[in-house]
Amino acid sequence: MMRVFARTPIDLVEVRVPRGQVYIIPERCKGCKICIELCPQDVLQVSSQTNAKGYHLPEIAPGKDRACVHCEFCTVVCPEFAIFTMEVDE
Amino acid sequence: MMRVFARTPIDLVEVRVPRGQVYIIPERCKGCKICIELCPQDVLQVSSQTNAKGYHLPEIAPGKDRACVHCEFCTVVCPEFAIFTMEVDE
Amino acid sequence: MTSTGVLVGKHFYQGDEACAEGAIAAGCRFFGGYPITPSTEIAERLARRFPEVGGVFIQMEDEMGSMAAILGASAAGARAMTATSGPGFSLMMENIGLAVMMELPCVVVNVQRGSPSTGLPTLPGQSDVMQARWGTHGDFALAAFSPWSPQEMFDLTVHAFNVADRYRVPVLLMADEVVGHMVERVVVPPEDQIPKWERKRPDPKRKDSFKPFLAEDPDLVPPLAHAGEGYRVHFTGLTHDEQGYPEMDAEIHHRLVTRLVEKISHNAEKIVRTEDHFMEDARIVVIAYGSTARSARRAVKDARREGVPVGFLRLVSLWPFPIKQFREIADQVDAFIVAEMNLGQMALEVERHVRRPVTGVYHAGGAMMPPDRILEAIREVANRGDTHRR
Amino acid sequence: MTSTGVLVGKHFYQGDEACAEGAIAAGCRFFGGYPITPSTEIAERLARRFPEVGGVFIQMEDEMGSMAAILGASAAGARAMTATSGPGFSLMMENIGLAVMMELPCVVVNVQRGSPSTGLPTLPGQSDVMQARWGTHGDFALAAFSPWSPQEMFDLTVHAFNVADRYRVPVLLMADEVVGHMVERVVVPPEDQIPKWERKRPDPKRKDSFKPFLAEDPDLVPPLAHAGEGYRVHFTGLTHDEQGYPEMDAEIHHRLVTRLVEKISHNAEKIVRTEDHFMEDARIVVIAYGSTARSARRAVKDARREGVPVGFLRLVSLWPFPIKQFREIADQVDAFIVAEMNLGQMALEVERHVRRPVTGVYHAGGAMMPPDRILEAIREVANRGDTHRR
Amino acid sequence: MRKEIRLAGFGGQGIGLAGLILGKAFSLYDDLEAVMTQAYGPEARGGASSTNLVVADRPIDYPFVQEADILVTLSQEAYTRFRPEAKPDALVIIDEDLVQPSSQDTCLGIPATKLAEDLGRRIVANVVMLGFFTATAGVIKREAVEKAIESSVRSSVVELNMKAFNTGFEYAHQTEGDL
Amino acid sequence: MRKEIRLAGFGGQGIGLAGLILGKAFSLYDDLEAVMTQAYGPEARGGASSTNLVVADRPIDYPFVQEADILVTLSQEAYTRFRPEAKPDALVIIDEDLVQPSSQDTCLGIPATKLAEDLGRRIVANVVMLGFFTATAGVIKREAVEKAIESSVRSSVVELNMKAFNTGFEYAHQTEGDL
Amino acid sequence: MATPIVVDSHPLDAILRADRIPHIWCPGCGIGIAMRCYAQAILDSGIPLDNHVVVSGIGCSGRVAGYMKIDSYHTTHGRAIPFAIGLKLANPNLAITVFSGDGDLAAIGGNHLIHAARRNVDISVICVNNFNYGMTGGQLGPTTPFGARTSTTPYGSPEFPFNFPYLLAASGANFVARWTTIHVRHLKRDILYMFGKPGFSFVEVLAPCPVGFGKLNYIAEGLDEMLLYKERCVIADGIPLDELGIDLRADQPIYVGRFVDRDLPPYKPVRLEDIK
Amino acid sequence: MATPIVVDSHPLDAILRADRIPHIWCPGCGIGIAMRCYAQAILDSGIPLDNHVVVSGIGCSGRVAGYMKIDSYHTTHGRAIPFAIGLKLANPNLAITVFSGDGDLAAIGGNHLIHAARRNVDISVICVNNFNYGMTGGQLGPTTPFGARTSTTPYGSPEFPFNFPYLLAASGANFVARWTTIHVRHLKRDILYMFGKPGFSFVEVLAPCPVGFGKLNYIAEGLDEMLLYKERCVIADGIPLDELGIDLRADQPIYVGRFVDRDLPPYKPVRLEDIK
Ligand SMILES: Cc1ncc(C[n+]2csc(CCOP(=O)(O)OP(=O)(O)O)c2C)c(N)n1
Ligand SMILES: Cc1ncc(C[n+]2csc(CCOP(=O)(O)OP(=O)(O)O)c2C)c(N)n1
Ligand code: SF4
Ligand code: SF4
Ligand code: SF4
Ligand code: SF4
Repeated sequence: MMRVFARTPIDLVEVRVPRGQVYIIPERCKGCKICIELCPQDVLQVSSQTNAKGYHLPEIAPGKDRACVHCEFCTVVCPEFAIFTMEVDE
Repeated sequence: MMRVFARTPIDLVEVRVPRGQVYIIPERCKGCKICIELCPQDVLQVSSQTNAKGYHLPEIAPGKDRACVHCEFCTVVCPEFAIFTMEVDE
Repeated sequence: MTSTGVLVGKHFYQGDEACAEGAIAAGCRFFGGYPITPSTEIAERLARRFPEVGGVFIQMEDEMGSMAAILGASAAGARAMTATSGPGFSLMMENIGLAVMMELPCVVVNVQRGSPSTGLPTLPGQSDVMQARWGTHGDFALAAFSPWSPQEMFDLTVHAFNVADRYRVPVLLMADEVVGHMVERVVVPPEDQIPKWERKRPDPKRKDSFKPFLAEDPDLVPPLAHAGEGYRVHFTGLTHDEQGYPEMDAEIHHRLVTRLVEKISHNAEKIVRTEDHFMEDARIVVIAYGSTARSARRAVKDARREGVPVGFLRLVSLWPFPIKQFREIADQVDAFIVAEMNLGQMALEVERHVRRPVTGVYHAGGAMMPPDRILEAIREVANRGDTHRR
Repeated sequence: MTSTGVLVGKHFYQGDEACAEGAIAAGCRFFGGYPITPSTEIAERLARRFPEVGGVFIQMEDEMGSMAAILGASAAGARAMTATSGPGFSLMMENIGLAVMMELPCVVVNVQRGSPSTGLPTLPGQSDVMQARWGTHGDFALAAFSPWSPQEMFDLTVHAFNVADRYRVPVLLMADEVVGHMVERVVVPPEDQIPKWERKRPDPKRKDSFKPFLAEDPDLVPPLAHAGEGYRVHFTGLTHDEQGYPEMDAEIHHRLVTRLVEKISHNAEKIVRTEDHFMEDARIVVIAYGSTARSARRAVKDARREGVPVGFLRLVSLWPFPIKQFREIADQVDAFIVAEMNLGQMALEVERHVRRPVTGVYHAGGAMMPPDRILEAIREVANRGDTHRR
Repeated sequence: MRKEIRLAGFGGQGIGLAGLILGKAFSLYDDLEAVMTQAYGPEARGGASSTNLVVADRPIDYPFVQEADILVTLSQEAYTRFRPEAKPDALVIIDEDLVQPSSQDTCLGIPATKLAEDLGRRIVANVVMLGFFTATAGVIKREAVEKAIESSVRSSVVELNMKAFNTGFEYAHQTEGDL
Repeated sequence: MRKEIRLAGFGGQGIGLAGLILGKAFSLYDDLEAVMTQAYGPEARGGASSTNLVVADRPIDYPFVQEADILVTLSQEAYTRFRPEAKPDALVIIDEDLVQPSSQDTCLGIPATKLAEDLGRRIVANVVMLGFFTATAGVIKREAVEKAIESSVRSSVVELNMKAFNTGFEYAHQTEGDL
Repeated sequence: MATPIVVDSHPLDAILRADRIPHIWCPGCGIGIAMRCYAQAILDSGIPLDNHVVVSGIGCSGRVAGYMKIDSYHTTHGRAIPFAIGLKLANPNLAITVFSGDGDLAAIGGNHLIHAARRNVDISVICVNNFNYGMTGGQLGPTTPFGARTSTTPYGSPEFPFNFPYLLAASGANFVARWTTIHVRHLKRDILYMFGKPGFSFVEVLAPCPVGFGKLNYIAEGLDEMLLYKERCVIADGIPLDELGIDLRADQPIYVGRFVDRDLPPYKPVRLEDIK
Repeated sequence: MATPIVVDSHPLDAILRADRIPHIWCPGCGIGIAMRCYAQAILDSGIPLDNHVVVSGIGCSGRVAGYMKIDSYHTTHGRAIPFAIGLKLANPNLAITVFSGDGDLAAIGGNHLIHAARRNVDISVICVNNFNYGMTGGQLGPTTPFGARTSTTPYGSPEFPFNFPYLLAASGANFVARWTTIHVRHLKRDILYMFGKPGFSFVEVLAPCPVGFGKLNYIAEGLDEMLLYKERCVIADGIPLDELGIDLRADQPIYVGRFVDRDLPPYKPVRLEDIK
């Protein structure tokens, strides 16, 4: 199980575009597509897979594996607390 | 008993200062003095007489017997429907 | 559709829809309401239907407003109604008292849900029936009915308007979620077969001497003058004399309140409705109302099949309580069983009017009473011979 | 004045004032109310006194708001109260149900006036006592008391807070205008002699596993955690499980509502108060409460002087109904007389619990019951030998 | 012992305060039981005002005055309205400048308002009357009423009220011969 | 005779309308009694949806389905949830493309959604299913259901729905050999 | 001749329930003056008396319904407006006036007030603002000035009052005016204007309540408050709505006048014929 | 890798009652987004979590109280504000947020709303405006645009909606803002701002209710409404309050932003020490 924690503040000194990793809690998703359509980097697309309730989850669009910039927009607009991103330490 | 009627419109053509006669229904008066103080012609004053409830009624001030101009201000500000004036046909 | 918009014929209606159609058939042309589950479909149906038939539908800002608006409409001559459920019903209580005091006819539908408080909004309950009797402050009397089917949602809505108008009293239709939401055949009779009791109206020739709260007839109901008809009436929630003028006097108060109560109790026989089955040889009688009566009838039939001499009395009206019907059977029967979707409310009334043991089959609500629970109670009572109250 | 602001000693207080002082003595420090005759003096006194003792007085925009505000204050840990009369009491009904469901202690004072509706604002009545029992939708139980003197306005206000806190329940003080407005000696005891029942509180060491609606004790009352204490509680008017989470389930509903009712009925003996006089050899018993009990006592004394073997039972608490007390005397006595300033309300309850005839001495309100009317009834019942109900 | 006392007058004459003081005197500073009641009506103010006291040596059940044993009136309207409701042989005390009793009635009179005006404050006519009542009615000890006055009025006006009380009390004794 | 019928599927598949049509068919256009009920929950929408019908030849007391005699499912979730609540030997009808029944279960299958798509409107899968139900369940006359459809849908789509009904009805007869 | 001629009836008795007068209001109370303006406007309106209906809530001001000899409804506290809406929608021929107090209309009845204004229901409202609850003995009201004393704010009110014109403009009313009991001619004129104005119209009437409010706030007599109005009122044109707050006791102008007069369409129940 | 990493909890679960999620809201409903902003603001506030309290009324939006893992009170319909006032005045250390729907706060609860604003009680209100009553299945609400269809206005609404910023400014609020569910960063910022702002503060959040409102008004999906907000919202500075009405369906700008930010003293119960 994943550890639960609060969001930690961004270090403002070092300006760089962070890379993000998308996480999902499949059983929470209701397939509203808001994350998909509003992602500024078009990282996501509708998957053909459904969860147990029959909703189509978001998945990473082809070629977008490393496109997430961790802007967290999907995190903040998902009405279901189903998707979020975490910064990838490279 | 006095006849009951609605106010009739003023004839606007003939401009003259009408003379008024003050009428009172003593048992309605509560002695608030509003008519007395607000009469533009100072026609009224507080009487030393009281009605059955003990209120001092307005009376015509000395020398003001013919001073009422039938402006009807006492009529409209009396909260008790106790006082009114009628035009005197002379 | 007839010229007045009544949809005569056979329909497959939800209970709430049937209630709305009953209102239209009764000539109701004013609805003021505030949505609340599980009564909302009544409002929704009337919002669609009233514009077709010339009725006024207004969604008010709350239930106090709804109640006040229908009283205003009633004062202007309309048959007027609102519909709600528990929380809204509680909020209507003050103005139900005003309706009583002003003697303004109106119909209030309460599609009961699991209670108290917000409770179980989408699930059934029958726990507002004592509130119907005692919910506003002061002594008063009104009429309340409890439908057990969509057909009765239609029929009793019509009856409710008739009683309201005839006795100048608010009438409550105490439905429950099961009946409100179930869909069943409803037959809408031709308009000339829909009973209509008129409001008693004053004599226009006696306008000047008219006393709006003077009941000259033995039914204790004064004629009702509507706003705009020239009677120059005064209506107040204060204690008033026969002219309608406020009077701060204990004797006038006593006389007024007593008349308000007696105009219902004295006319009870014309208002009350009950239905019974298998009573000829019954030693045990099951009493139920609303959706629970459907379970009860099934249980009684099953028990009869097992040979138990059990009868079934359905309370179609709850208030005034059918005292006469109970007096008639009180001594012929060994035991009573009252089944209701609450923790024992009408059972308290039954207890006061019969001298035999009363067994309650209660459930606080949330699901229709299972027939088997009633059947079990019948078997127990039958086996015990002598019975005692749970 | 003591450090906490209690005015210990002998006073000549109006009933309403005594109630306010009782609240202060009980540690009440929040009042949210809306003025209404004849209860306004309670608010007025607290508006003057609370600023002295650190209490919060807020005049709300209406009675719905008053009731909600005192529940919020109670949730934050305050002893909180409102005061009203019939019309406002009706408007409080919905949120009295919320108090029941959230199990938030509070005290609601109803100084009853002539009713229904606006009725007789300045004159007495006792016709809201059934509403106190049934006024909000759903099954529920609460406690209600009926003071007969300014001293009891003080004492029962203290008791009301104690019962409210101990059982997490709204408690009603059902006074009447006579008692609210009369002025009489009131003795305020030293603070250490004012009984104080504490709210049951959760164990701070078990914060994480705390279930705000789990009643582990046989009294069926769960401990109460206040806002801001770190328990992260959830309170809802919806049917909820022991954690406080909404659950749309008939069985959970039944269990919850049954506990809410039983926590009062099972603890009734600790809540209920009655007072009796001349009962040793009584063949007839007069029952009364509130100001009417003063008339009743006088009538009973007069009748005793005439040699009638009559006793007097005063209902200090109305709800829960003192069933035990009635059971004890039900069979020893030939007849009961119930005197009340309404058209027969508590008498209905008496009827259900005694097997003897019950005679009512009723008046719809507007004036204190004249002792002579009760005396007459006593004589009649005594002469009849066998009695029947009016 | 049960005595019914009614004080009546005009709104603004301090009838309520007089009743309160008297009630306190009986129930807090003497060993009697006392209940005070007032009439409440829809009219906010104006017209006849009355305060009623029932005093007894045992608990009082019925708190209202039915037939007053003592009637104190400070206005004609109050006298006219309440005299018939008092016992025929009631002790009737009047402000003799404001009330003209009926000819059959024997009353005790005091010019309470005038005496109060002499003290500089018309408003203490009620307390002047209390002094007279205390001296003449014989139902309450002087000290009890004095203590009640002290605990009922703002401290800045205690002295004035005491003076007023004394004025009324003394007036009774001065005129004793007449009583 | 008392038959309990449950239609179940996904929100948006028109389960409610199908139940209403069937209920009308029984109670208005045939001589039977019918009661329809639906489950109401706090969730506004989504998840499994079901419509329940009780049909009988005498008045129906208890209106709820307890153990379905006939279960029609248009989604896997509905099948999984409601199959256990139906009678073990219930007639189970499924959209064979959407539901994978358990191995012990013998069901009647129709690709109702596909057939509806073939008609150009996926949304009439419910009515296709009704046709199949009418043909296979043997509890209701074809004409009754047709009349019920006519009186339940907007006139502009009556034809489409009739076609859908017919498609389902015919599908049953085409595959009769397999039944 | 030193006294007026004594009579036993008044020209307006025709539309008063004269048998109930003297009314219950205190000496110097302003309600009677406002009622008089209403009565005169009715007579001047040309609308048949039988079509005029007055609806009141509870309060001293609410007693007006009991003194007007027209169809009159004295409802529950705060509910005059929805009752009036029911009357109006059930019989659109009626000229419905709600006459009530500021506590009735804006404390317990506040919700109906803003919603009726929002819907723009075609009724006229005369609101007597006497800065307190008169009937119950002078408590804090929603119009009591900050710091003013009332029986429930013996140390001064901790609350800000409503600014009616601003609140009603924001809610959606078509017409909003404010006058005082000394502006009897303007007041009557605007009541008359409201009768003819479709939609929701509202006139606030500042009126003395010497007994409930005045005596605790150094305006002991009704007459004093009348003179105060005479002195301090300013007929305001173009003053921004948010500056129309009032504090009787402060030494500031009191703005009166017509503040909103617009023609949003009044509420109409839905009728199929209007749609098709 | 084509799928996100599957996990079973969310960073915000710390202040959510995660055991109750998935929540009951429909796919595409905006309430969850508004709640997220509130949750994040709480974490960012520096105020101990134990001091945050959320109070809701009844409605879909009212269900927020049940999902926040802080002290939470899900009261009766319309009564969240007075309940919150009781909490706040009895314990002034608490940071009280009322989170509820426009129907709850402005239809049945409208009176408490304007009076709390008038008194300037120190609480923060987050009002989800989805133009209808979602919970009961999409009826007319006090915010439904004129002409819009709902289940109780099948032929189009005959009523005008409230303009919240105008109404609240007129009532007396210290802070009033409006954002939509796409303005997540502004929204969070202003919720945070409200926590620090004394007096009554109010933020209106326009949020999709595709099921109750959208589908009958050609905004079938939550996403559509999000895109509509993206397209049509204008951050408005200096637009007069009376021009802030909204009609989602009309082709007009929708103004968002901070409309009132002032510093009237917040309500304080009377204490003798403050007077002397
Ligand atoms: C439900 C309810 N609550 C309270 C009251 C008591 N009450 C009667 S009138 C009134 C206030 C009246 O104030 P306002 O409307 O300003 O009128 P005024 O008396 O000042 O003219 C109140 C609180 C009531 N009658 N009903
Ligand atoms: C007294 C009362 N009346 C009516 C209801 C029914 N009801 C529940 S929620 C609701 C409206 C909710 O609308 P809104 O506040 O806009 O919230 P939304 O569901 O749109 O988020 C209504 C009318 C109720 N619960 N209680
Ligand atoms: S926003 Fe959330 S609920 Fe919607 S599709 Fe994305 S993950 Fe699923
Ligand atoms: S205004 Fe009227 S009530 Fe007042 S003193 Fe003059 S006549 Fe009397
Ligand atoms: S209390 Fe005030 S408002 Fe009421 S009648 Fe007296 S002066 Fe008028
Ligand atoms: S009905 Fe509307 S507000 Fe409610 S959950 Fe669904 S989309 Fe959200």
